[in-house]
Amino acid sequence: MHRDRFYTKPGLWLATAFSMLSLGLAAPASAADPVKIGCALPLSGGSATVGNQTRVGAQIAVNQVNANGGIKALGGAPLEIVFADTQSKADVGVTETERLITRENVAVICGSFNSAVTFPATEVAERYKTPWIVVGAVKDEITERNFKYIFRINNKATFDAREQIDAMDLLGQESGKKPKTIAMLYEGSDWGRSHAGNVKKIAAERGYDIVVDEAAPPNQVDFSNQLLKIRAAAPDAIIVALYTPDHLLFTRQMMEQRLDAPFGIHSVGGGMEDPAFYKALPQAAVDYAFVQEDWQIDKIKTTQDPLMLDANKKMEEELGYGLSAYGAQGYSSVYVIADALERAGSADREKLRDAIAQTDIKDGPALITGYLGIKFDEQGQNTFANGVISQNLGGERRTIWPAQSRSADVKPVWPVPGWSER
Amino acid sequence: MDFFILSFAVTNGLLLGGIYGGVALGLSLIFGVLRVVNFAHGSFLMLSLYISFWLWSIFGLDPYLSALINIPAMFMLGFAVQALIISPLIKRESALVVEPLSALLLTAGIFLVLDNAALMAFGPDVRAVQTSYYMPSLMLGGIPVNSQRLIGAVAAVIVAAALSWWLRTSHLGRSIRATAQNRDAAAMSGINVPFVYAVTFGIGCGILGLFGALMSTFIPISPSIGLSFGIKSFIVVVLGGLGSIPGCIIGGIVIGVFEAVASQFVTATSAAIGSLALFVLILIFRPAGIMGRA
Amino acid sequence: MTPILELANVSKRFGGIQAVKDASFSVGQGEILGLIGPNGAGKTTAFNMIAGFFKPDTGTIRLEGKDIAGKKPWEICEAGIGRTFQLSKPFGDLTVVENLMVGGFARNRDRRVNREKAEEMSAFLGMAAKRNIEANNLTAFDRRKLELGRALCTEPKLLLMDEVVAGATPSEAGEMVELVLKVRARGISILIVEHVMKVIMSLSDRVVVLDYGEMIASGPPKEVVSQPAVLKAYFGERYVQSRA
Amino acid sequence: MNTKTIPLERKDVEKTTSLPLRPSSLVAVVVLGVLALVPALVSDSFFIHSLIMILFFAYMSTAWNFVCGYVGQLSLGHTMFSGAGGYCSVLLFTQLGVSPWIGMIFGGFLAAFLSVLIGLPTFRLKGPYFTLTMIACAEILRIWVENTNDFYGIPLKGAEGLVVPSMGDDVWAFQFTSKIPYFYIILIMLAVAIFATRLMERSKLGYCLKAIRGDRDAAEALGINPTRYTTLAFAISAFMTALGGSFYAQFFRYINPERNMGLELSIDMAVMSIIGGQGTVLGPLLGAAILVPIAEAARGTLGGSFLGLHLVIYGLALIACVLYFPKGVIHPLGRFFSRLFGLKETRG
Repeated sequence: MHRDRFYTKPGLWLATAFSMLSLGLAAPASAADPVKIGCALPLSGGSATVGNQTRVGAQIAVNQVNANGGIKALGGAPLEIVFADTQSKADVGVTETERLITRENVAVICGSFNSAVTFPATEVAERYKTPWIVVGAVKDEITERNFKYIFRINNKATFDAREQIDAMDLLGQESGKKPKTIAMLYEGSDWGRSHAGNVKKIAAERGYDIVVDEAAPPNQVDFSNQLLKIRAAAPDAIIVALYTPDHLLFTRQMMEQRLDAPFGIHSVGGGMEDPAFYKALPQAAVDYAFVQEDWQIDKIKTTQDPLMLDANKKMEEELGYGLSAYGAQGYSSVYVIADALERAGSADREKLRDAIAQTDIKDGPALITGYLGIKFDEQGQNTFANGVISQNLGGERRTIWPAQSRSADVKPVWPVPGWSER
Repeated sequence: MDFFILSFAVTNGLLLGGIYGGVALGLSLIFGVLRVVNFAHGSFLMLSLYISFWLWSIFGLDPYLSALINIPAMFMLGFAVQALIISPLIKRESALVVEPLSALLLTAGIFLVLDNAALMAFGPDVRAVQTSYYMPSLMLGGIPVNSQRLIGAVAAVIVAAALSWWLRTSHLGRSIRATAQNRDAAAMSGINVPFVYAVTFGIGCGILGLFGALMSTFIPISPSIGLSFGIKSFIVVVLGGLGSIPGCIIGGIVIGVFEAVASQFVTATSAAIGSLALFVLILIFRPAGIMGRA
Repeated sequence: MTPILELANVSKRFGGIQAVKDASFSVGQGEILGLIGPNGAGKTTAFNMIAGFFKPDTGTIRLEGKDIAGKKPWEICEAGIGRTFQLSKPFGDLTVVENLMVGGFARNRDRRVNREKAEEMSAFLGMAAKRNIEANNLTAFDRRKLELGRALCTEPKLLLMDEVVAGATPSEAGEMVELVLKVRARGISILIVEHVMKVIMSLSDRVVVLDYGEMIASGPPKEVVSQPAVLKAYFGERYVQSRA
Repeated sequence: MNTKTIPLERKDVEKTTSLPLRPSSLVAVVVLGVLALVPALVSDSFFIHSLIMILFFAYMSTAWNFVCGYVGQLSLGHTMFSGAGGYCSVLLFTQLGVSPWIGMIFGGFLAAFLSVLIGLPTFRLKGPYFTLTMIACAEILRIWVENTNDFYGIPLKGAEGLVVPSMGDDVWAFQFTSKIPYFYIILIMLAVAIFATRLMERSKLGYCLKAIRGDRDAAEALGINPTRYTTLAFAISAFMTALGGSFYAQFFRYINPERNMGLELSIDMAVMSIIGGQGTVLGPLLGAAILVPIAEAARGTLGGSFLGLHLVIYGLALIACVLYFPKGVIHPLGRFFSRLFGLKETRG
């Protein structure tokens, strides 16, 4: 598997580059001018893994739309996606947004994962009256500023935290057993800290005790000390918000140290929604782990939609693993844009904005993330946004929350067996 | 804080500290001889981790065995970097005042190139080696001691001892020490100084080759892994005294145990601030380090 | 006439080594005093204590009656003592004039005045033609002269010179001796530490001989060099006996 | 500089200034003057934005160069001053309603105070020791802010960063809907910083700093108290850097510790100065004018298909500069132009 990737990846990159080039060259000859979509993502720096997955997901969706005849309401105009690298930095994100809008003259932008970048960058888009579909960024305030042009398909940060506790409550109701004490371990920058703050608030309301509250600066080289602290506090459950490298190290060391938490690990994505994570760990390390993410992990197993299955295959070809939450969100946002373009019948930003505001998607590839629908409230927040919580059961991550998305054959293991019993 | 947890913390600190010390050996050696602060130290470690990873991933070579390829490869890389990039600088400046800042800038440039070239070549994904066999943790009075880390820590002590012995007894080792003491005098007594420099840089990187192989068994590998180890190494080396080989291991253990014990009482971020503050205080009040002569 | 510089019972010890022991001597107004002695005799230590780089353990150092012992180098400079270094230390990437201007700023903030002063000084040093050359590109002897000029620009009353002609060719040495005499003619007192006896003999009004940190002789150069204690210190016991 | 062929008669330094200005000042005035006309000629918003970014980095780099370039110390912790300045002005505005124009002055003094606090014990450290200490100090501040939501009632908001609420077009609140006011503000800031550097270079302070860079012992013997002058220059540099931090905060209306107190921005400031020519008045401007567009072009044309390429270019440029143009590209460039125009070059 790794070997394949090592040889094919540069080739694929080249192929992508050429196909993009040829698309650009072919464009004037086609019946309609292409519609330009800007996509601002962290393609280098700390969040590059994530940005890259989103990039591939979005590119796949664009290729699918174009292969299926482009935007019909625009005479079959193809989509053209322009990627920009924010480097996870606010100033670079703003500069790139400016470039996408004024230079590349894009009709709409999607992006850009980091809240710290999305927050100021969307403001630029609002000023230029250019619609922006938020991908990945969860900071609540992004869709609480009375902006007209900013839309978010995915969850707000507070939803993520609430859903994690909801799932514990649900499993508690079903089994009569419930954790009392919770340890929190999170990365010390924006995302981890704000999540921890939300969990703390909601957990207190629902009667859980936070016994360990520990932030770790990103790129740790060792988690022994934090694990020991957790061992000393002996919590029932552990809520984790770490990016991939740290999450990987933490999970691995937890296995090595045979540290038990009777009600398991509850990750809020980050590392545990990254497919690279699972490739780098033995199955035993991730058994029974709960993951909250903005994407229904077993969607691909349950869906019949050929487009989604094709997307999963393409992703696998390009990156060596199937769709992830990040890839799915990039994919979904392009389909939301395509849907709006069809209804607007124009690539005009103003008309497109109105069409996006009236989005009401009930099925189709845009719902690859597992939402029941996509519809924006007056602040631009998707009212159907919800995370999905899965548990790793026998090597597969199966949805266990919300209850209505849980397959009949899925039985959550709760409480989880200790290391000695596995 | 009960005794069990505390002794657990000290054990963790010793293991980790040993590894910190081992990783920092090359940095200390290179500084001691060349007076060059190698800003790219962490990047070299990152490369050696990738060497072991790819050897495992493509050829299925066991990470421990990959040391046999990793060490010479890193030695040659270090030798080449010194001979081709840093040496012209030292040559130019030997006539004038030696300017350690230029060397620092040069290695900072190497750091930028290596880290981002790795990002371009390998992509941002995190990788990890998975050995087919499972190495159980040793139990030490109820405390699980991770075997891979133990191997790393023990290796650090052995390498440090072997290096000191070699520097004291071998012909080349003595040349290296003579050059460290006085470059011009060494040159006049017939020592090929540029060669000694390149060998020293090579050895410094070769040690990283060993630790890359040992650590690839338990550290997730990404292009940005280097910087955190690089900064840790600076702290360790300054603590132990720049240029001191045993000081390096002791500095590593001091930092390891300090962080392990401190983070049981305060948050890990406060412990991180604490170790940085310790670093600053040592530089100000005892620049020769706790082991060096002030 | 009161001496411009007066050392009384100055001692300095480094660890187990008594570098200077109970040294007392003085430099008169307008005098050139040579401080000599074999290697390791404590000349440089005494010199550095006057210049403020070391603080004496005991004793006083007075400049025109004011105690300056233990003051920082820049305070010493302000008090009116200029110095040169054994190995000259020019500011390599500044030109000759700029080097000289740095000295001038010790007395005067005005750049224009300083530049004029520096131009004059470069002429005084015989370096007018080289005044816009970077110090890095100067010959060793020019650097030495530059250093002297830089110290003069701080308008000292007393000039401390550490090895006036080290490494100079005979003709350069001659030029330097003349320069030093010209400096003295400006009314500046000079204390010289020097190895080369010929220079000391031709320059100094008086010499002080240190050996093992102790002052063993002082007086006019011709008298001092014939004293047995001095010969012994320089050439060893046997030489003195053979001459006797 | 190549001045060996200069004629021998005296006072020729005054002669070369028969031009109304010295060449480097002339270049500065022409460059800044042309820039001032740009908004009248070009209405392309992205172009103006890119220019603002170049000017911003040139300003930060000039502020860095003010002390580090002249005294020859490599500080990779200057973001602690820009961060402190930015946070100070934003908090004063959001919490007490103090205009950022006044807040940024307060921020400047806060940073200057911080610089004295840190500079006094650390400035005597040499070379790499100083660099490592500065990195550590900046990291301490960053980690502390990232992990502090509330400091005795001051809402630092930790890693989340601070948002400046939008006030529309409000001069008092340092907020404009158009980019052009920001352009002129940063242009004036840069002009003042360049002028200040020029003034410093020719003053006693400048000569003292250059002397300390040349040889500390010799400088001391010439009546220079190194601690006093380096601390003074460090404080001025910190003050200017902090103003830059406040500008950043007002321009993007958002700051966070990771970017505004992180290592990367410090490296940017230093590398631009070094490549352009540290210890020269216009070096930092030249460095920013070369490197910022390279970074933008790499991002823009390659669209992230070669992750991290522009940083590889940075690194290679840095290596090449240290090896072949240790005084920065401004020196060979200056020689080239002075030959081109037959100007007799004087130093500075």
